[in-house]
Amino acid sequence: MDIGPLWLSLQLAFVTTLVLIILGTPLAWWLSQSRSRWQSVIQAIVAMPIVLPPTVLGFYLLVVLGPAGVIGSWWVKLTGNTLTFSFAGLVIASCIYSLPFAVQPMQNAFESLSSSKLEAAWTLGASKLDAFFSVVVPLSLRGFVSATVLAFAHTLGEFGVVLMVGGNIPGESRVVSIAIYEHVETLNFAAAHQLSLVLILFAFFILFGMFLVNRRWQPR
Amino acid sequence: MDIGPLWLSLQLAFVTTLVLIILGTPLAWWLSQSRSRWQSVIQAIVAMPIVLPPTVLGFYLLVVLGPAGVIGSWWVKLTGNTLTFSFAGLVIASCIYSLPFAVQPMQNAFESLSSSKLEAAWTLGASKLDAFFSVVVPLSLRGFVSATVLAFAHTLGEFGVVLMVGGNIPGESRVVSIAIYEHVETLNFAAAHQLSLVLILFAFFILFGMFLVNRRWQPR
Amino acid sequence: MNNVEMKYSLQKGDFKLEVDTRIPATGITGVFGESGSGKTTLLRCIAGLEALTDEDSRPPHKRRIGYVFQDSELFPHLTVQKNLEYGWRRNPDARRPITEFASMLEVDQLLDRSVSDLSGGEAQRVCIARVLCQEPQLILMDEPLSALDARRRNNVLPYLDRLHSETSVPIIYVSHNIDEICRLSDHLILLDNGKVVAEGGLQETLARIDLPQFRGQNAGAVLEANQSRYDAEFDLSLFQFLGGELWVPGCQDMRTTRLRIDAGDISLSRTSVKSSTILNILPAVIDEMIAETASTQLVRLRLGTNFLVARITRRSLHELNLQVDDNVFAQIKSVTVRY
Amino acid sequence: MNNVEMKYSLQKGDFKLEVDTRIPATGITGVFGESGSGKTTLLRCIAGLEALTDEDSRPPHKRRIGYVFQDSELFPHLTVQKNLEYGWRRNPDARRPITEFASMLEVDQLLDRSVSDLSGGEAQRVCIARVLCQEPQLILMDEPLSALDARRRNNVLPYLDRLHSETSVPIIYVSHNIDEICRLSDHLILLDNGKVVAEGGLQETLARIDLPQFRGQNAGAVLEANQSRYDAEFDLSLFQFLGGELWVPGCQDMRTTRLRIDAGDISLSRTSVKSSTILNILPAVIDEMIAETASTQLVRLRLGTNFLVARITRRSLHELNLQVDDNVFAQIKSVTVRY
Amino acid sequence: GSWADEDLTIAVASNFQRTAEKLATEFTLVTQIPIRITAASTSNLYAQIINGAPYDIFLAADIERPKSLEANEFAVRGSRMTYAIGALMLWSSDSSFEKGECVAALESGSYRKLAIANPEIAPYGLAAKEYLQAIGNWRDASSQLVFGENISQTLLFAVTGNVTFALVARAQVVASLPVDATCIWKVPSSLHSDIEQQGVLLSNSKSLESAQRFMNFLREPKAIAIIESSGYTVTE
Ligand SMILES: Nc1ncnc2c1ncn2[C@@H]1O[C@H](COP(=O)(O)OP(=O)(O)OP(=O)(O)O)[C@@H](O)[C@H]1O
Ligand SMILES: Nc1ncnc2c1ncn2[C@@H]1O[C@H](COP(=O)(O)OP(=O)(O)OP(=O)(O)O)[C@@H](O)[C@H]1O
Ligand SMILES: [Mg+2]
Ligand SMILES: [Mg+2]
Repeated sequence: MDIGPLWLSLQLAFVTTLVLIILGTPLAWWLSQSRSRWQSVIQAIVAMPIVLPPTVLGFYLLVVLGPAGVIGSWWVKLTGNTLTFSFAGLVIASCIYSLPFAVQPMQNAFESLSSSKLEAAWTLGASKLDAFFSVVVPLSLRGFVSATVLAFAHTLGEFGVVLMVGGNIPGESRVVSIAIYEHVETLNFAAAHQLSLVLILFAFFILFGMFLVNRRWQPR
Repeated sequence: MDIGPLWLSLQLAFVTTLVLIILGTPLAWWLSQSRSRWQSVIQAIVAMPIVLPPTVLGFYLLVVLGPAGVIGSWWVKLTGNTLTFSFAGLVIASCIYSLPFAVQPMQNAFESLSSSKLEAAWTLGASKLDAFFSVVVPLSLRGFVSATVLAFAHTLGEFGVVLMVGGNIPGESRVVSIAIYEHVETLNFAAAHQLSLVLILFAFFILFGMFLVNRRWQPR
Repeated sequence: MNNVEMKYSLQKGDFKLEVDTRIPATGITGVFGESGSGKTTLLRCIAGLEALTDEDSRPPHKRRIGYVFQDSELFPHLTVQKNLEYGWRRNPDARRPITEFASMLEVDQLLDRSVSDLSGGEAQRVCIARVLCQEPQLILMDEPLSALDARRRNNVLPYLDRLHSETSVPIIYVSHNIDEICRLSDHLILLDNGKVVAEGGLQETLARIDLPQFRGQNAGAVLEANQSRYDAEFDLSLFQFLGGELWVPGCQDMRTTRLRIDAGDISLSRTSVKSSTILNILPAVIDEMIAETASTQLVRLRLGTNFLVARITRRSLHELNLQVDDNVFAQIKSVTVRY
Repeated sequence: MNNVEMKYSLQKGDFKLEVDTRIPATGITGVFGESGSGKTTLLRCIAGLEALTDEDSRPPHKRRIGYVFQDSELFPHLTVQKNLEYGWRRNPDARRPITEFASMLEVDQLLDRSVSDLSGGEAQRVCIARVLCQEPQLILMDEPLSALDARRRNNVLPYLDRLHSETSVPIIYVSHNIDEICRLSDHLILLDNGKVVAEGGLQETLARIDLPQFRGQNAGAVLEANQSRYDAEFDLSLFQFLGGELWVPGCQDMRTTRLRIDAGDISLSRTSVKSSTILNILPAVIDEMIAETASTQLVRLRLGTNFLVARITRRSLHELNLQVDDNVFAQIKSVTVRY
Repeated sequence: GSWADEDLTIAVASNFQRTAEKLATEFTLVTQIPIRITAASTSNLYAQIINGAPYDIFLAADIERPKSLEANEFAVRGSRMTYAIGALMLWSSDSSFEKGECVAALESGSYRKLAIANPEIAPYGLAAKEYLQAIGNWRDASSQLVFGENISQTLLFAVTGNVTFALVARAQVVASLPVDATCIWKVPSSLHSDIEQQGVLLSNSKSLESAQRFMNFLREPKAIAIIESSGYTVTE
């Protein structure tokens, strides 16, 4: 069995999840705290990427990230490489596609935190940032776990966007979901079953471990 | 512009979301309350459908729901119709695919509820069910909104599973995401843009309205 | 008068609650004990909130037990009004309008408020009102007044008094405030480290100067008394009890009441001299004496069938040469009345 | 002695806080007022937790203000130990080990506990310890003792006393319990409906019998006194103040202390007769009188430069025919000492 | 792209993927030029190519897209060639058919469902539609039709027993299938227009020379033999 696509998928899912947590956290925090009239608008906009079919979203991303596109041309100027058909491009596309799955659980967790806990941290000498990491984050662990799980799993299973932006190039953008897809398309069921099973077992044990750890840690 | 696929998509998304909320709520509640060692296992299993590429999931569903499959043959016996290529089949497939997006936010909301609120309700004469609806549900509104938004948007944008299980039959299973996809495939970009825009605007206003109402209602 | 059996055994970490006693099915039973002694845990057992401790297999909502929680557990998604209605709607037998209870606890101005906009004391009052609206058959109160200021506490206390005299709803009242316990309870349970260390009628139990819990600020006694005269000119009432009579300010319309006399408010003398503003001087017999601190002594006085507890310095004991069974006069400065 | 300016104006729904006053930058300033009078709101303004009310533009964490919240706001994801360390770690100037404060508040047995396993009183003690560990420059306390039983309250109170005498950390102490206020505060602010209605040194302010807040259970006075003698045989101490001297049980090693005398613990007489267990009889002059209820009268007594407040029945007033500027003897039954 | 310039990357329409792999192996054996195959639907590949995909050769499943690429300078002018012609097959695994009877069943409409590829997207779908029109069944069959996104999916519907019939490519049927067929019938090519698959050399290519060698290789007998054995026909 060719382990390459699985490995690539795991890398992609890992990097994407990491980026989403890092970038999604401030966004989710802003959404949870804002009293602005724009809050609901931004919140709805964040949910938009999932409304489009992946292939269609992939198509639009292909245009934007391509060497002639807004972001793509800027990237070419900056790095000399094209963004599409590269790992970096895949990460950007996956991030956009999975953004709402990361932001919503974190936002919910932040919103259900009572503000007095934060105030207690401030008066104990914690700056806003310090209080965020020492109080908000641990008390919102559930939200982070959900965000990680949904973003990670979703990126593993992603397909349309990756195929469009990445181009199914072995070793570069041929992720495991595409590999399974190809096995199914070519009626090579045995290989498809095998790869699916490996993927599912892999994902299962990662998620199971995560839930288990999360449960231990959870304050009751 | 052909409004049929959009209408069908909205119907499918609506029914799927409804079913998911109804079936997902008890599951999420069990997951949030259970101290069983199986809890983390079930939680990981619930997340599995998103790990598989939609088309591949669709393939497995095609097998299971088909007239020769476990569920499909039983359905044929029961109703005389096949489950695949029908609206009912689409709903089942969409539900399985979007299950984790509905369950996770609800589970998080339930978990962050302090049990003393429930106990207060019980001592005030509310049965477990009554307390659930009069206290747990309103205090977990955020989770329900997230679940609804993610499940709804995800079903709207869904594609691979629907294509596989539904067979792209106009008026029956040709949802808007497939229609947009076709326009892109046939290089009919103008039509694709137009339909994407309508879908996005539609989804945007539904979600925006939801977030707005949710914000008003939220106890602080 | 019926009895309610309370038999619970529960392990929680290092802590073990082990209670096996009976309390009267009427009146207010006070549960007194220091922090961590298991008072809350006991109430939770009674309410059915702790699993597997109970022979009563009914779920909490069928027990018709009202519970005023130590932290006010109001529903943040409901207004004050809706919070009050919550239990009221769920009890088909609830007869009285919620406005009655709302005005009793002075929360009628707050009915439209969101629960998150209430001050600490306001929230606690709403909590009490919510349980009263529910008209339960047994009320559990976990330090319900600790968040209230003196004025409001005094406003609520008499209502709690009246509550059980009017409706005969038994109340189990947890507090570490001896004043509240004295004013309210008829029966007393003393908890220490999860065990019942003393239990009985309020008067007998309070007068037990051998219990360390009833020393210091908690030392004192309670009398049941009947009004026999009212002096309109000076707004004074004379109360009679088995063993003597006491002048008490106010109390025009009170028939029977309970008088609390702190150990610190009694001084003893050999003779009955009336030259100060002290209104009450009662003859009594020294029943029992026990050293409280190096400097002070607790003296239990017998007046007919009643007891009083006085704190005197050892020096005074020495100067007056007081002995058990001596006849003395108790000069009583203040009396707390259950209004 | 410096002053701290407090100038805040804040609208919250129907409620308006309007404070413009100065408090001493040392000692304990008590904030007294009934439920809903704005005490918590005032503390929040001082801590910087209410936006736009403050000329001080520093964020809360730079103010080095410790805040003991009305509801214990412990961090549920941390053990008791980690909770205590939270503020301590964040203050590079914190010198004393957390175990010191933990044992002072009797939470050293709980250090490994999860916060959710604490009883109500235990949680509150951990809260106080957490703020002390932080060694802030100003401590705000919002009814920190209301969840504690009498024994632990008495254990904590003297520590709070010592705290400010040793470290000179000013404390703003909110309570609706006059006893706590009397024992702890040097300065007093009386809040009513968001406004400061009285303010000043504790003794003068408490002796203002014209204030309705200081009637009833809250009536009484406070004396600063120096120990002049100790009677080892009976464990009694003699305290002197400008205007007289008082025997008080115990207090062997106390130099200067504050004595609280409830209005209900004083009786007046025309002559100085010593025949009862009352140790203390002091000559005084009637300074002011005011009707408290239909039956009782509050009498302010002058003893040198100090004041006492006595409650007597109108009948006694009548019988003894007391008038302003009359010389009388105050018989004092109990004295509460700040140990 | 991070691989060496002399490597060739060939974008192949999914249906031709397996054949292309065989061709590549043969080509590499002869020339020592390594080849990467990337497969997707023709339209996907087309969109990628006009957005700068690093491909050297495009083997499409239709004529339109190579034409369009050539017209828009994305492909080397004159490099366009038909490398294979597909054939339409009727396939069924329904146990009720004795071989031969199935064609009658299709023509009389006595079946549950018929899967064809989406005629809007896939050339095989268009051919299937033309065949159904030719036998006058297009209208009647509309309620029984199920559309696959491509011919792979179309065959999947039949293989999993969800449809009675599928009209698919011969290349698929020639390969080993996981399910035994009860009915395999080649639709006469006279009943639909030719399913021509064309390839072009892409102007984006960094190794045009090697690419041209591969295009030439496609006309060599060795290559033609591979293509034909895969179920396609080749015309000069
Ligand atoms: N889950 C638990 N694990 C370990 N110990 C527990 C747990 N829950 C409660 N305890 C301990 O049980 C004891 C009794 O707690 P409880 O809340 O009944 O006390 P309480 O009398 O109500 O005190 P307070 O007056 O402070 O409210 C306490 O010592 C507490 O620390
Ligand atoms: N967000 C709000 N909207 C309207 N009114 C409010 C709001 N927050 C507080 N209040 C009101 O402000 C007043 C002061 O509240 P605060 O909490 O300061 O009182 P407090 O003196 O601390 O009372 P307690 O002793 O009961 O804790 C109360 O009457 C309260 O109802
Ligand atoms: Mg308790
Ligand atoms: Mg307050």
